[in-house]
Amino acid sequence: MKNLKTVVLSNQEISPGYYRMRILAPDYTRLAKAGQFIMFRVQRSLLPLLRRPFGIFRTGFMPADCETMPPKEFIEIIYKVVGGGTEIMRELHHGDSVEILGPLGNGFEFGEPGEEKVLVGGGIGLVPLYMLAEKLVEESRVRLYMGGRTRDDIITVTEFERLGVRTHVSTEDGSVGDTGLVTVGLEKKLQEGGKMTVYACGPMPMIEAVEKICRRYGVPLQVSLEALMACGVGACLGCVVKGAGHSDSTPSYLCTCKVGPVFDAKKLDWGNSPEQSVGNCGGCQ
Amino acid sequence: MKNLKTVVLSNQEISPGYYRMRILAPDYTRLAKAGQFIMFRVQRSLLPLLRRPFGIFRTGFMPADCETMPPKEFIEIIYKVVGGGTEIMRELHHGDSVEILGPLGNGFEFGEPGEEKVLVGGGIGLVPLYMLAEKLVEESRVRLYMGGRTRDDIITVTEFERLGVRTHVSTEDGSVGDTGLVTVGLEKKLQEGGKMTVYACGPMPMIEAVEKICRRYGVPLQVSLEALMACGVGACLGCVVKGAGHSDSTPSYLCTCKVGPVFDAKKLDWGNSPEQSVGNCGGCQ
Amino acid sequence: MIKRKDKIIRPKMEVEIAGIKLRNPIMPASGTFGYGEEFAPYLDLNSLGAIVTKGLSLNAKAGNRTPRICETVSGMLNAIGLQNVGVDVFIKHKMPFLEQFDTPVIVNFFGNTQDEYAEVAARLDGVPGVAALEMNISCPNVKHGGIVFGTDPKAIHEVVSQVRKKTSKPLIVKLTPNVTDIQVTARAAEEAGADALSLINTLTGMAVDVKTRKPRLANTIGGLSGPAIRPVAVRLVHQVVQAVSVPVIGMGGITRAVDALEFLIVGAKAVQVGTANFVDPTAMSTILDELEEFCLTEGIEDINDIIGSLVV
Amino acid sequence: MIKRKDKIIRPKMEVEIAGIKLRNPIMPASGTFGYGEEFAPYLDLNSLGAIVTKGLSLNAKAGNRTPRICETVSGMLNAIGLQNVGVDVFIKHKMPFLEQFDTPVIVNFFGNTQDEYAEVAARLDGVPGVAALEMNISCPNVKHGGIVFGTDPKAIHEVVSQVRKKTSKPLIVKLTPNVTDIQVTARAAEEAGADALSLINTLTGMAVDVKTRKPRLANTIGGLSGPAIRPVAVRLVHQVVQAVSVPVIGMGGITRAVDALEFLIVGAKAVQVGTANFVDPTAMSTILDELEEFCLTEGIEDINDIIGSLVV
Ligand SMILES: Cc1cc2nc3c(=O)[nH]c(=O)nc-3n(C[C@H](O)[C@H](O)[C@H](O)COP(=O)(O)OP(=O)(O)OC[C@H]3O[C@@H](n4cnc5c(N)ncnc54)[C@H](O)[C@@H]3O)c2cc1C
Ligand SMILES: Cc1cc2nc3c(=O)[nH]c(=O)nc-3n(C[C@H](O)[C@H](O)[C@H](O)COP(=O)(O)OP(=O)(O)OC[C@H]3O[C@@H](n4cnc5c(N)ncnc54)[C@H](O)[C@@H]3O)c2cc1C
Ligand SMILES: Cc1cc2nc3c(=O)[nH]c(=O)nc-3n(C[C@H](O)[C@H](O)[C@H](O)COP(=O)(O)O)c2cc1C
Ligand SMILES: Cc1cc2nc3c(=O)[nH]c(=O)nc-3n(C[C@H](O)[C@H](O)[C@H](O)COP(=O)(O)O)c2cc1C
Ligand code: FES
Ligand code: FES
Repeated sequence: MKNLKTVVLSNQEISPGYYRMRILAPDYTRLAKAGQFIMFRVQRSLLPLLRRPFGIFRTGFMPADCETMPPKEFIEIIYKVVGGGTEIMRELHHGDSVEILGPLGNGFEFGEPGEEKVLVGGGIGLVPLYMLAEKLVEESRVRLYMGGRTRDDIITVTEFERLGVRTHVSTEDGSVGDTGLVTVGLEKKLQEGGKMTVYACGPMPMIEAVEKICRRYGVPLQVSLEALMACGVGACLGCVVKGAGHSDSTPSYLCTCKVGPVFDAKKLDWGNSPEQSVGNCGGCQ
Repeated sequence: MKNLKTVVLSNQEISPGYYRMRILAPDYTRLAKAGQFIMFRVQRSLLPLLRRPFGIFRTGFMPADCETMPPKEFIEIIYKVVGGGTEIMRELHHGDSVEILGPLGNGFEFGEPGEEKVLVGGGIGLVPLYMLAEKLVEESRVRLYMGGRTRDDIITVTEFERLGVRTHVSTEDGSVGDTGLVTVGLEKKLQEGGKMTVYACGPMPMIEAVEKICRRYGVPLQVSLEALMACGVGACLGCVVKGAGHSDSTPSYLCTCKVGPVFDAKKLDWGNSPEQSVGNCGGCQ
Repeated sequence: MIKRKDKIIRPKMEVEIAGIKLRNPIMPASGTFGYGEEFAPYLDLNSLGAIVTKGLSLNAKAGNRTPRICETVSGMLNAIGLQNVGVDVFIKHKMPFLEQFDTPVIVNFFGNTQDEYAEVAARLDGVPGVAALEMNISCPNVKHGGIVFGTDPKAIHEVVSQVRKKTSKPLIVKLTPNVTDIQVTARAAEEAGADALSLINTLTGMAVDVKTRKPRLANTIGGLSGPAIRPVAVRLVHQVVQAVSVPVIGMGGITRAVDALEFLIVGAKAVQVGTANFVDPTAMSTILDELEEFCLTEGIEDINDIIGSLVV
Repeated sequence: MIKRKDKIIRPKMEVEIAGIKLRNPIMPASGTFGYGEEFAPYLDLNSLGAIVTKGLSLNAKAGNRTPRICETVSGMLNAIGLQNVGVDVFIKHKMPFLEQFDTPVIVNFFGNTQDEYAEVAARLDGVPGVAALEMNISCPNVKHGGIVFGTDPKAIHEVVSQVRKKTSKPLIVKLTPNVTDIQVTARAAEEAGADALSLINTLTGMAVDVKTRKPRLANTIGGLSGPAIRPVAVRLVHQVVQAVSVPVIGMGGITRAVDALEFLIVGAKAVQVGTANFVDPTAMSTILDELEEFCLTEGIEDINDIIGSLVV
């Protein structure tokens, strides 16, 4: 956890409205765990004022510009342009200065080795699942159910395939893969039975649907949530979600930035519809 | 007078801290008069909020990118980096979008043809004098007294010489030209006598000294002033200076943006030290 | 819903305030639009909901010493000191220009004393082409025994009542935000006979030049305006709408249609655009375009359907 | 003047407030620095003038529903609802961490009733390591018969007097900016026994999502903080300094040393940094470096020479 003044290495549109940014990030290959995020300072301006949170898509090394130097460590984030901050981010170029705070939050638990692992991603919600998949394929069979509104929202799926992940794509408009919601395939899979763990990230309605299905089939579920964040370090208390057993008389609020963003579904309150406006993860825009 | 959404053609450092920006500006060769200015919108952001005023250095035509097209009309501004707005401006590149409002204000009167014309510029205050010189050389002998703190503040003097203007340079540190203030040379010139008009733009202390000298020798003087401006069109009343005969009981305030920025020195109140903080024109920083 | 496939139906933009029909809810804020003529080269004055002129006093006023303005983070401070040509010069030399247009003219005014307020209102009463008066009781530069007129409900009631007697024109009272409870001052103005309320005037603020250690304004203290203050303005308009039954005109930091919509949604019947006119003299025309575009995309046929539509 | 050619003499940064010696005038604002531990990875807590902790109540408090925050133009709105662990848990589980450091700990607290205020103060009174109490009478979320505690001079006098009886620690009273005349509320707190005053707490504000037409905060209304509000804060600190003789701690929108200097120049003895900690958890260390740099360049040997040095 540190504030890193660093530079952009590359920043490219990978699908309409989706960008992948590579950022020079010493120590991140060692420090960053699957499911963690960074707080990204768009520019040294007071507008936008607050940093923006982004999941770490992956970390890696690239050759240095000169052979005698050690390779450069980087992280990649993938972001969707949804508002003022991301509009500015899309204009960043190789060499531009940025600041990142991280890696932040708690990542995924990897479950029991050997059992099947089922990932469910909705649109940009796919981002934190890649590093998870990298880790899980070492000891388990991994399957990915990936959904989006249109083909534009289906990103980086081939990269999961290259890891050896079995992928199932569906879109609401049928422009690629099955037509319909991502949960259809998931439910079929769970009907088949067997020991497994499910991991989900995406728009809140998708996550709620996934939670219902997993609960029905008694399958453990980890979810990665979004929340409006000011600080990312547990200080502002802006990013809370309701914990299990929350009620008006015995309220329980958990910081998404500290306790999360990954939660064991059992630790959360699914009774009421989620209060927190959860940004624009995935196709929910 | 219009608000023009346009692009930067070039933006180069011409001396440490001084930049020359060329901006695509249809109609400006026809519309812009010597001494007028533009309000420059740094970027489509709310920070900085207000536009920044800059004198028009010159207007011109350049060849279009393709031969069958008419030549492109442009203006040039020269600015000194002094704060937040100009810091952002220095980063602008060819093709970047900007907005300019103008041409604004009243320009110089050209005086009687034939009589000698004496220009006095301090640092960045030289800017509005170039278009004036272009005009004056048509009918008069023109002399320029140009001063600055160091050699870095002496800009575009060779361009005046190319017009046929006789130039006298002085710097406070003697790094180029005479050592001392620009007013020394001016006073000598005025001692020689003869019919002439003086035009001055620069830091307020320089303008006040010039005014004193001209008054002493009875020589007509036009000054171009700076003032903090919000609107540039006479609406905010933020940019006023004291008019001749101003007193607490019969106050007279003139808008620098509308009545000025060029004033006949006789129309201004030189009694008290000038109230308006006049920005950072020239070496006064 | 508007059928976008069929011919596009332009949303209705007309609103009514205190009996005045406005072709749309967008108008300039007093003191940021001069006497109208300054903006004529940039804007079709016939496209606006109304024109609101710089605050007038009985006699011409020279205003404060300089510096009078200073930029702040996403805002600006001003202490112009209400420089103006005086009510008579306005009527004689500025009104003829404004009468050329088919747009209601709202004349902003103030006084240093109750009698002065009443006298200015009286002089404007008979003037044809003046659609309404906007009474500035909130300028932080106008002191009355050391206290701003518009912060004391009793003073408000007295001065508004007195003005009310002098004019048959619709009377808009413009409130200051620098009070503990705006619902109290709003009700005082309403009870004294205001036909409408407008808010907010500027927040009192100050900035210091840390090198010279002098205040950035000659007047030390000034009024803060611009985007920075919008959340405060929206909150105050929301509170006033709930406290009174006369129509409310909202303002404070509007630069785009989405900003204007915040005020309309909390219940303002119209909005004024201030500092944004300095940033871009064509700002209001962009706002109007965006507002129509918003209505089309959201399927809103009449802007009145947005007003007060806050979901809580 | 400091001879820069000779060895560089580091400017003196120590200030004193109500008998507490601070190594420099920079400290966090309550509610933006957690209980200190959240920032330990980013900042040397021993470099700060003081540590100010999140507001405590008698019992743990869950806070408001979400969304609780929302960004505005160069600022943010919050309606956290004073979520905190409660005074006893704080003393048992949070103080031990803070006592490791050689930095005065200022504990911010509040109550829903006068008795609760007094009780929290009483429980903190005996706690070693607590250098001072900061009493939040200004949170817009704490209502008392519908009105904010800190807007009524009588209520201020009563509650501060009651707390004063319960503690021998230095008592700082934190004022709300949402009042007509801050000099009145400041004097009420001083007369009731405050050893120092701090200000400003957040300005009340609101924002609306124009698509859903819902307020952006679940609580509808919240507190505006950040650079946008600085001119209002500087003005209020200026006014309070002139009205009282106890020391004043200034805050509101500080992100850089030049911002802090505005407050010191108008007379604040120290400043708090709030929202800027969210933007950059290392903000205060940058501010400290810049402040020293400023003193060196301007030839200031002792920061106390800057305090109250406004030239008017
Ligand atoms: C832990 C976490 C991980 C995330 N990972 C990714 C990711 O990998 N890729 C990606 O594209 N997006 C991700 N997001 C969402 C991303 O932070 C927002 O899309 C981004 O902040 C929007 O910024 P903006 O300025 O463009 O939009 P704004 O103009 O600020 O707002 C547009 C929309 O974005 C939402 N939003 C704004 N600020 C935040 C915030 N601080 N947190 C959450 N939502 C916000 C608002 O609700 C609004 O609806 C993540 C969010 C969280 C909390
Ligand atoms: C009619 C006119 C013509 C000008 N022509 C030129 C020119 O040709 N070249 C040039 O370099 N400068 C010129 N100036 C000054 C130029 O406008 C300021 O240097 C510029 O606005 C500073 O912007 P900033 O954001 O970099 O500085 P800021 O950070 O805003 O302020 C730095 C300093 O600049 C001054 N300043 C800020 N805004 C203004 C403003 N709107 N008007 C005047 N001073 C201001 C402030 O007093 C401050 O001391 C002119 C000013 C006027 C009024
Ligand atoms: C330079 C300036 C001058 C102003 N003059 C007046 C005035 O004469 N009368 C008045 O009622 N309000 C005056 N105002 C206040 C505005 O009308 C408006 O209430 C305020 O600026 C908030 O709106 P904004 O944020 O859109 O600017 C003035 C504001 C500015 C910035
Ligand atoms: C998220 C948040 C929580 C806050 N919580 C408290 C609090 O518990 N007690 C308190 O007295 N002030 C609280 N404040 C107010 C700040 O301490 C400070 O007065 C205000 O934010 C202005 O300073 P700034 O502009 O530097 O943020 C809080 C502010 C924010 C933004
Ligand atoms: S984002 Fe501030 S506590 Fe989580
Ligand atoms: S700059 Fe607004 S009146 Fe001159």
